[in-house]
This record gives sequence, structure tokens and C-alpha cells, in this order.
Amino acid sequence: MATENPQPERVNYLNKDYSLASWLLTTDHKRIALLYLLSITFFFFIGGFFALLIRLELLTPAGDLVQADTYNKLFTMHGQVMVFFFLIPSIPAVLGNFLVPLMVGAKDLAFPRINLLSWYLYIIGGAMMLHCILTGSVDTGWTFYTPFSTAFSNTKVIEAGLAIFVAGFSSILTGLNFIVTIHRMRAPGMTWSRLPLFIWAHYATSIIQILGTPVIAITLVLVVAERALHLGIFDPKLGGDPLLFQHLFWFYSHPAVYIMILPSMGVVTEIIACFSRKRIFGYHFVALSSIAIAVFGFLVWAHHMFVAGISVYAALVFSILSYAVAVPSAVKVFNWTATLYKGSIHYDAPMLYAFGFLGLFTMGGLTGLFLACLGVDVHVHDTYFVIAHFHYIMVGGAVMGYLGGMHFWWPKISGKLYPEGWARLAALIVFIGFNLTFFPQFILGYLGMPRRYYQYPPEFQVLNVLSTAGATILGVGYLLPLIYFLWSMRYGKPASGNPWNAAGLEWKTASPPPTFNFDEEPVVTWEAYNFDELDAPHKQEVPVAG
Amino acid sequence: MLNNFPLWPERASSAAGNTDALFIFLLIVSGLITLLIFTVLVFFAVRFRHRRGVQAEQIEGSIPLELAWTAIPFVVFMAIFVWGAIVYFQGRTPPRDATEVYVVAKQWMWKLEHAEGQREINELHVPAGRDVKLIMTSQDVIHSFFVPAFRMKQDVVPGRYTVAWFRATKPGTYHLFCTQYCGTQHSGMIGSIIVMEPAQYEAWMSGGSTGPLSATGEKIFAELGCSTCHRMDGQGRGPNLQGVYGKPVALADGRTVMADENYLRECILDPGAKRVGGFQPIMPTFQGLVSEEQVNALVAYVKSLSPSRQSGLPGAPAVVVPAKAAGKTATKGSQVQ
Amino acid sequence: MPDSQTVDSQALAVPNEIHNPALLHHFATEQQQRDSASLGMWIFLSTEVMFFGGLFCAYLIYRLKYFAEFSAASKTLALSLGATNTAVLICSSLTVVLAVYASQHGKRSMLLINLVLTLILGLTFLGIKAVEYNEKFEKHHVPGPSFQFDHVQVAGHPGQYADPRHAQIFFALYFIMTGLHALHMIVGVGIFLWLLHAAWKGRFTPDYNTPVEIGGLYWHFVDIVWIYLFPLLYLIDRHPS
Amino acid sequence: MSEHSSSPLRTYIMIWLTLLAGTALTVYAATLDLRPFNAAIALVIASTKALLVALFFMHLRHASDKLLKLVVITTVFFLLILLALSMADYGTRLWS
Repeated sequence: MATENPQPERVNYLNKDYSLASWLLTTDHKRIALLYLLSITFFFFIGGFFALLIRLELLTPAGDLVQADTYNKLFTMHGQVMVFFFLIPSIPAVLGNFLVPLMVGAKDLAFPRINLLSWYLYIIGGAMMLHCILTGSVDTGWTFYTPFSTAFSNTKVIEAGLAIFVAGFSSILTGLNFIVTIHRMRAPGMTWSRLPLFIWAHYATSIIQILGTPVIAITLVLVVAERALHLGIFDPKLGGDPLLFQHLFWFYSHPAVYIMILPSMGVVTEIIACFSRKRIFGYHFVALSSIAIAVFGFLVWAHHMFVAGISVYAALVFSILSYAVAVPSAVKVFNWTATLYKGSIHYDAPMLYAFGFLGLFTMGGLTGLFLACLGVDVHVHDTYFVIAHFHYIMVGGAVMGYLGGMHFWWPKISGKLYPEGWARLAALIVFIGFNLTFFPQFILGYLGMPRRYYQYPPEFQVLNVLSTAGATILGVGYLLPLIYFLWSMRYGKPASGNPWNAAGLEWKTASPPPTFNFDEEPVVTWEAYNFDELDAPHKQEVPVAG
Repeated sequence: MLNNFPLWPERASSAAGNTDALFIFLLIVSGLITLLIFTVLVFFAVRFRHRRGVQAEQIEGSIPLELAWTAIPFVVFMAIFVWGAIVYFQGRTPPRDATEVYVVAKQWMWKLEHAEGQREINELHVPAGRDVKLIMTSQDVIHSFFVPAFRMKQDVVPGRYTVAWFRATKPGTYHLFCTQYCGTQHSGMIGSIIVMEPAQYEAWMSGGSTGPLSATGEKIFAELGCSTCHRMDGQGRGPNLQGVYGKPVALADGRTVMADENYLRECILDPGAKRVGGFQPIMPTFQGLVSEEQVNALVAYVKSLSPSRQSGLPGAPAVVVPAKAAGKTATKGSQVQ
Repeated sequence: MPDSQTVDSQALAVPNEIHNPALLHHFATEQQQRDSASLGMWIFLSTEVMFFGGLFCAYLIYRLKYFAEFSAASKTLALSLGATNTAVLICSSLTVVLAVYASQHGKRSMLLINLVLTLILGLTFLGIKAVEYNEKFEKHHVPGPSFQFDHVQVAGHPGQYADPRHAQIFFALYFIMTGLHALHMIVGVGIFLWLLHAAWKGRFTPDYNTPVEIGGLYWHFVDIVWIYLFPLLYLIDRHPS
Repeated sequence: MSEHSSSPLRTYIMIWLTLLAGTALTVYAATLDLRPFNAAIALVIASTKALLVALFFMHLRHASDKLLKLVVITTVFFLLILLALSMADYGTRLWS
């Protein structure tokens, strides 16, 4: 490794110890982040494989590639794996875990052992999920709607429910660790208004993880109990109300969308600031809009139920509240755009991903207005319009942000530079592939093609073919970073402590950082995003460790 | 090729135009916002690209701008909300004189029964230009009744009725989809809505009926012995059902509920839950004894006993309330369904 | 929302010279470590509140929907046992707070006695709960195939019988709520056994007693849950009609 | 939290006695026929007891750090959101 380095290699968190136990029993947040990185990448490609099979099946109107029940299991497992085992842990558990202590200037998260426990919970949940997939899988859709899941499906609902239950506690513990760390572990001088907006985004995310996740946990307990014992809580034959499940489920699962998108917004904020060399426009508004999204996110859940049989009055209340949550998202987009004004914009790969995020998130967000609009939602609810919308948010938004962040911080994480040309190409391919996959689905949805259909009327075929073609391009786009990141670990050029000349404490230590992050306890005397100082012609020497 | 590549769904109901207008309005609004953001983005991206020796200018932010782009979207969103709410409200409020069709969904088929008695499976014949009200329930899991050409969708929930309505405007055959995932053959649970000219429809209706649904209901009513207690002369041990439908009913526990289809249904299947004031709790439950279709027939029969329902004046309680219960009509906020 | 006080206290924090073995490496001061632990515990407890919150939501909806059956089913619960258990838990909360006090003031024997008393009270609660559960089994009030709730009169409606299906929902919620609560009690007993062990070994000093405080917070929370469960389940409609 | 936050022993005993009295009171109140107020009284008593436990036994009252109070208030707020917005549906289903 890095033999051309003339000096003896610094001891860092990666080369400190090579034994397996030093990884599996580590309490170092950076190593745990890498454990998460490995595991969520694994689940991402599993989920992606299911997606590919789904798209192939939909190439033709008839059901010919797989059986109907197999198809139902495919989209169920795609959803459950992607939502609970990739998207929710993606940015918080990998980038957040790695960066939150570094950014606030702490040696580690507040509870390192709980952090490790959280990874093990995730792995136990993941193993249960894999076992469930391999031994028969589930066909309820990721939403587990009752009474289908409790009384009619004859697949492994209980096992999948428990897997998600366990993984949920992993998410809760991560959020708990972040909040305590952000409150209690900030370096001297690191005031709240000097925090990077990435931290604010993770703070907001953690609020949702802490207050939302337990509700889905108890809901899954009820589903499992109902299915095992036929209690009647969700079974109309026994006097239960199936809609109660939907209320409880969406109380978590709508805010869960913000668990996925808020950290991504945080990443994009950092990238835009760094590559336009500017302090973010309206720092306090961007910070507060994160908190506002977390809070309003809890008030809108029944917009998933406008045609489910809720009362008209409830629908009105939830519709108007849904518009309220759209405002802070819009505020963020405007502030990002304004940050570019009079900037000095560089087009490195992370910035390309950030631009991709801006475009796709804007479209995803605006189509959310269609769904929050009662009159239109009646028509497009549960059609491909919804599928397209949430993929624009979760894939176009969250995954774009995740990839952008991985590129931005990869030199810090691995100490190596990735090949810039390939990275820009991958960003382009992902953007094109994504739009080709999901834009036709908006049209399909308005035409009326319902979701979760394994065969469909022939007039929908052309758009489905386009979508499948896009999916293959998107798949290639996702494989590329995997390949060149792995390549760079061995052959990449060594990265300096601050290859982007970026602001933020994480760049003031070595790449990769030492085990306790900083050789000297940092004392913060500057504001966030101090690019004027960093780019000043006679720039004052920032103390770079080593 | 282009037959297989439509870009806009067919428009065949009175509601479709409203939904489309709203949708187009949203397209324009969001198109303008997108255009604005993308133009500014591209302009900034090009104009402020990095140049050697040119430094970024640090700008802290602008409170007026922040307030503007908080308030303006909010106002626009509220306008969308109001329009959307109006369209939704219309779709949720069936006209009182609509023709009624009872829908029973099950894995994986639609069973439809006209008030006039015709039964259909996965097909529904309706006349153009007349309001049709669907009274729907499910035998097993949640389904959803979706006709894209009518821009109409409503989940069909087991254990209760949900209601939807439409007025078809254009003769033709349209897709009926189930949009709530309901198991293995979910995507096979599709049917067609056949809209006919009124004259053709009359001809279709005249064949193959077993008599109106309410007549079937009357037969069941007699067979099950309902008529021994629910006597028309008001002397029975159960309430007289004439004129009950569509009126508020004072319950034994002091609450008042509207006697809609869901209430009638619940009284058959769970008589104790919302018992009418002044009567003994002697009615047995018919849960498990009658099929969903028989419940529908019974409900249709009870409804047929309220002749004035077109001009029904909600107001006076249909059932005489004993003095004791009448004083307690103030509800305790527990009208939970 | 930002707590500026903590910022200042951290900014002024002086790395302590004498290394306390209980101070973990990544904390600068003991104060920071203690504050982190208590904040962490409170946040964990808010997670727990929401966990039970889902159940309270289900309870609220079905109680309003099936009030008659909930009332009838509630009357079959043993009020005296429930009330006794409430008192037992309140007493255990007192012993817990006394244990925390003792650990803060270095009173070892008072600490040990109160920890033992807490354990005894906790086990008493679980024992009484077991008696109640046993009674439910005997009366066939456990939801499932053998559930029976026939011919139970509904209060205020002479001649009307409770619908067994709706009563079953009450008992389902009863068992899930009290069962999860009992599970928390069992975990609490485990925590206090560990605390007793550590206290016996003299691990706690006036300078280091965070585990006792944190364990105490947990125990009090479990008490608070029961403070709500008791009236919601046992006292729905107890007046003689 | 410069000094260990704990109330004197006498306060603990007083709170304990109040809690026991509250339990007796709630049992007694349940035997009165107050119609809709039975539930309200039971909840008021339970909330008072919970508040006493939180403030005195869990030392929330003396916590110098406002953050802990904020955590509690936030949690209760979101719990009420869950209950209230669910009732926004269930409470109005019969209105149409």
C-alpha cells in the first residue's frame, strides 16, 4: 500500500490493526461506518437485482418471465430491502457515522459500544431478512397492509416483520447516538451556528428516527401477534379496523422518507458550498428548514390514505398539512441555487452528483404537490405516478446525495483519490439512466397503470420498455463507482488531508484520520464555510495534523 | 405503434374534465417553477464557473428573499389545495338520486349487482349521462376500484361500505383496475366498464333480471324472520324500518347517528353496537349467517322503504325517541366508526 | 433549541489531570460523560414513550368504538390486584430514588438495602401479575381459539350481551400492553441485579454513580407507564350501575 | 448540574405519600358515576402522578439543563400528534 510514500506511513484508523477481531469488535465510529458501508452495499445490490428482475418482467404485457407470486415477492423484497436495509441506514449509518464526530470535533460518538451494537442489530435484522428471502420470502408489498398480511398471505410475514423490527432498533440507536453527540461532544468553540449543515440535517433525521421508528416497531409487533394469534386488532371479521394499521404504519413510514432525504440534503449542502467556494446562502434558514421538515413530516401521514376510506375532513386536514411540509423543502432548493450566485464553481464529480440531486429532487418534490392535491391524488394514487414520484425522491434524491457524498469524502475515508474521469462519467450515466427509467412512469401513472401489476394491458408497453431500458443503464451507472472505488483502494493516488481545500473540521485532520480523529483537540475559532479565508491569497496556515 | 403509445388517458366521465383541468394547472405551475429553477441553475452554473484569479464573493443571505420564497410557494400551494379539495369533495359526495350498484370485491374478481337486480362479474354496464353510485365492500382483503377513464378511485374495505360515484359521458369500454395490492392475482383483477347509450342500456337492462335487488332483500327479510320484530305498524319489538334511511337515529346510549348504508349494515351484522333507543337488545347478530350479497340486498330493501329519499328532509328523527334518551343527544364525542 | 450553556461549559472544560478509570477515553470530562449518559437515557425513554404510544392509539380508538365491551371486560380484571401492584410499583420508585440518593452520598449500606428492596418489590409486582395472568387463563380470557366471553351483560343496557369479539380486542390490548410492561420490568430487574452486584463490589462513589442514576430513570419510566395502564385498563367503568 | 441534583429525603417521602394517595383517589373516583368525566379524572390523576415522578424522582425539576425538559415536552407533543391526528380521522368518519 502506498509504497511510493517516502515517509513511514502514519498510523491511522485503517492500518492500526489488521485482525478480524479489531474490525468486528471495534468501537471506532469510522470502522463501524465501514462495516455499515460493506453491509448496505451488499443489500443495495440485492435490492437492485430484484429491481432488475421486476423491470425485465415488465418488458412485455403478459406475465412470462416469472410466476405471479414470484413477481409479488420480488417487489416486496425490493421495497423492504431497499427501504429498511439500504436507504434508511445509507447516509446516516455510513457517512453520518464517519463524519458526525469528525465534524463536531469529537474523538468518537458519545456511545461507541451502542454504535457497535447498532451495527450488530442491523446485521441480525439483515440476516433474518436474508433467511426469509431464501426460505420463501414475503408477498405483502413492503407496506404489510392488513388484513392481507395478517390473515390471507401464506408467506413468511412474521419473519420479515421481526427482521424489520430488529433493524429498526439499529436505526433508533444511531439516531440517539447522533443527538447526544451533537449536544454534548462538540469541540470548544463549535457553537450551533458554526455547525456544518450536514450536522443539522442529521440532527433532524435523528429526531425522526427516535420518535418515529418505535411506532413502526410496535405496529409490527401487533401485526405479528395478530397473525400468530388472530386477536382481531386489524381483522374486520373480528371487529378490528384495517385502516388503523395504515395510520400507525404511515405515522412512521412517511417521516421515514425524510430519514432518507434529509441526510442527503445535508450532503448536497456541503458539496455545493465547497465546490462553489461559498458560504451557504441563508445558513440559518437551511438549518431551520431541516428541523421544520422533521417536525412537519410527522403531521402528514394520512396523505397516503386519501382513497383508503378515511373521512373527508381528515383528508382535508392532511392535505393542507402536506403542503406545509413542502415549503421548507422549497426553501432549501432556493437557498442552494442562490449559493451558486457569484460563486466560483468547480465541476468535480461530487458537484455533478449534487447538480443531479438538485434537478431530480426538484422534480420529485414538485410531483409530490400533485399527490398532496386531493383531486389529483384520487386518480394517480397507487399508480406508477406514485412509483415515479418516490423514486425521484429516494433514488434521484437520496441515492444521488449518497453517491455524491461518497465521492466527496472518499479521499477522507480511504486516504486515496478515485479516478475523476470515470466518476464524472458515472454521474452522467446515473443521471441519464435514472430519468429514462422513471420519467416514463409518470406518464404511465397518469394513463392509469396501477402499481404492483405483474401483467398489464398492451397499451402501456412502449413506456414500460423505455423504463426497462433506462434501468439497465442505471444499473451500469451504479456498478461503475463500486468498481473504481475498489480499484482506488489499491491503485489510487494518496489523498492529502484536504484535497478539495474544503471547510469543516473533518478536513483538518489527516486522510485517513487517526483512531481518535484529531492529534490535538481542535478549538474552533472560525465560522462554518469560511471559504474566504481558505481561498485568501495569503491564506493563513490552518493547522493540518501531520 | 401509436395505438400502443397513448400520452393522455381517455376522458369519459363528468369528473374527468375537472381532474384534468386541475392536473394541467399543476403541470403548468410546477413546469414554471422547474423552468425558473433550472434556468437560474444553468445560468449561474455557466456564469459563475471557476476562473483563475476570480474569487467567490461571500454572501451571508437575505431575509427578504427568504421570506419571499417561503411565502410565495405557500400561497401557491394553498391555491392548489383549495382547488384540489373542491374536486375531491365533489367526488366524495354522491348525488342523492343516483342509480345504485352494489359492488362486492373478492380475491380476485369484482361482483356487481344493480339495484334493478342484474348481476355481473368483472363487467359493469352503465348508461351514459346518468349518475351511478357504487356501494362497495370486500369479502376478504382491501381492494380498490379504479377506472382511469373516469379519474375515479376508491378503496374497497372489508367489514364496511365505502362509496363512490361517477357519471359516464361517453359510450365505450373502459378499464376497471384493482389498485390496492390484494394477493397473487392482483394484476388479474381487472374488468371493464361498458358505457352505453341510455336506450341501449334500457334494452340491456330488460333482459335477465331476477327482479330488483330490494325485492330479493324483501324475500330474505321474510325468510330470516326479520319481519316478525321489524313490523310496519310500529308495534313490533324492533324499530319500524320505514323511512329510516337517510335520517338521524337516536341511539340507546345517547348518541345520534345518521342512518346511512354503513349504519344499516352494522345493525345487521353487529346489532348491539348502535342500538336504537327505546328497544330491547334482543336482535341476534347475522354475522356469518348472511353473505355480503345478502347484506347488500337487505340494505337495498330497507332503503326502498324510505320513499321520500330524493327529497328527504334531514331533521326530524325517524325513530321515536323515548323521553329519557332524548335529553342526552349531546354526544360524548365518541362517534367512532 | 440549542443549549448555549453546555457549549460554554464545554468550551471552558479543562482536561482533568488525574485519570479516573471510569472516564471513557473519548470524553473530556466526567461531567460531559455524565451529561451524555443522562441525555442518552432520556432520549431512549422518549423512544419508549412512542413505542407504547402506538398501543395507546389503538387502545383509544377501540375504547371509543367498543366502549360497552371495554367496560364489561375491564370489570372482570382484579381491581384489588391491580391497585396493589400500582402501590407496589410506587413504593419501588421510592426505594429507587433512595438508592440514587444513597449512591450520591456514598452511603453504601443504604444503597444496598434500597437496591434489594427495589428488587423485592419488582419481583412482587411480577408475581402478582403472574397470578392475574393465571386467572385469565382459567377464565378463558386469553385471546385465541379458547377465548370465551359469553353472556356478559353490558352495563346500562339491561339484556344486552357484550360481543365476545370486541371483548377479545380489549384482552388482546390488555395482554400486549401489560405483557410489554412486564417485559420491561424483567429487564429492569436484570439491570438492578447488575447494579446490586456492582454496588456490592463498591463500584459506586459520590463521584461516579451514573449507572445508578440511569438505571433509576429507566425504573421510574416503567412505573410511569403503569401509572397510565392502571386506570386505562382496570378503571374504565367501575361504578355500580 | 454542578452539584448532584437530589431533593432531600423528606421530599421523596412526601411525593411517595402523594402518589399512594393519588392511587387511592383514582380508584375511588372510578366508583362514582360521572359519565364522560370518569375518563377525564382518571387521566388527570394519572398525568399528575406521572409528572410528580418525572419532576422529583427523575430529578427533572432540578435538572439545570433545559434540554432534558425539552426532550420530554417534544416527546409528549409527538405522542399527542399521533393520537390527535388519528382521531381527526376516526372522530369525523360519521360526519358526512
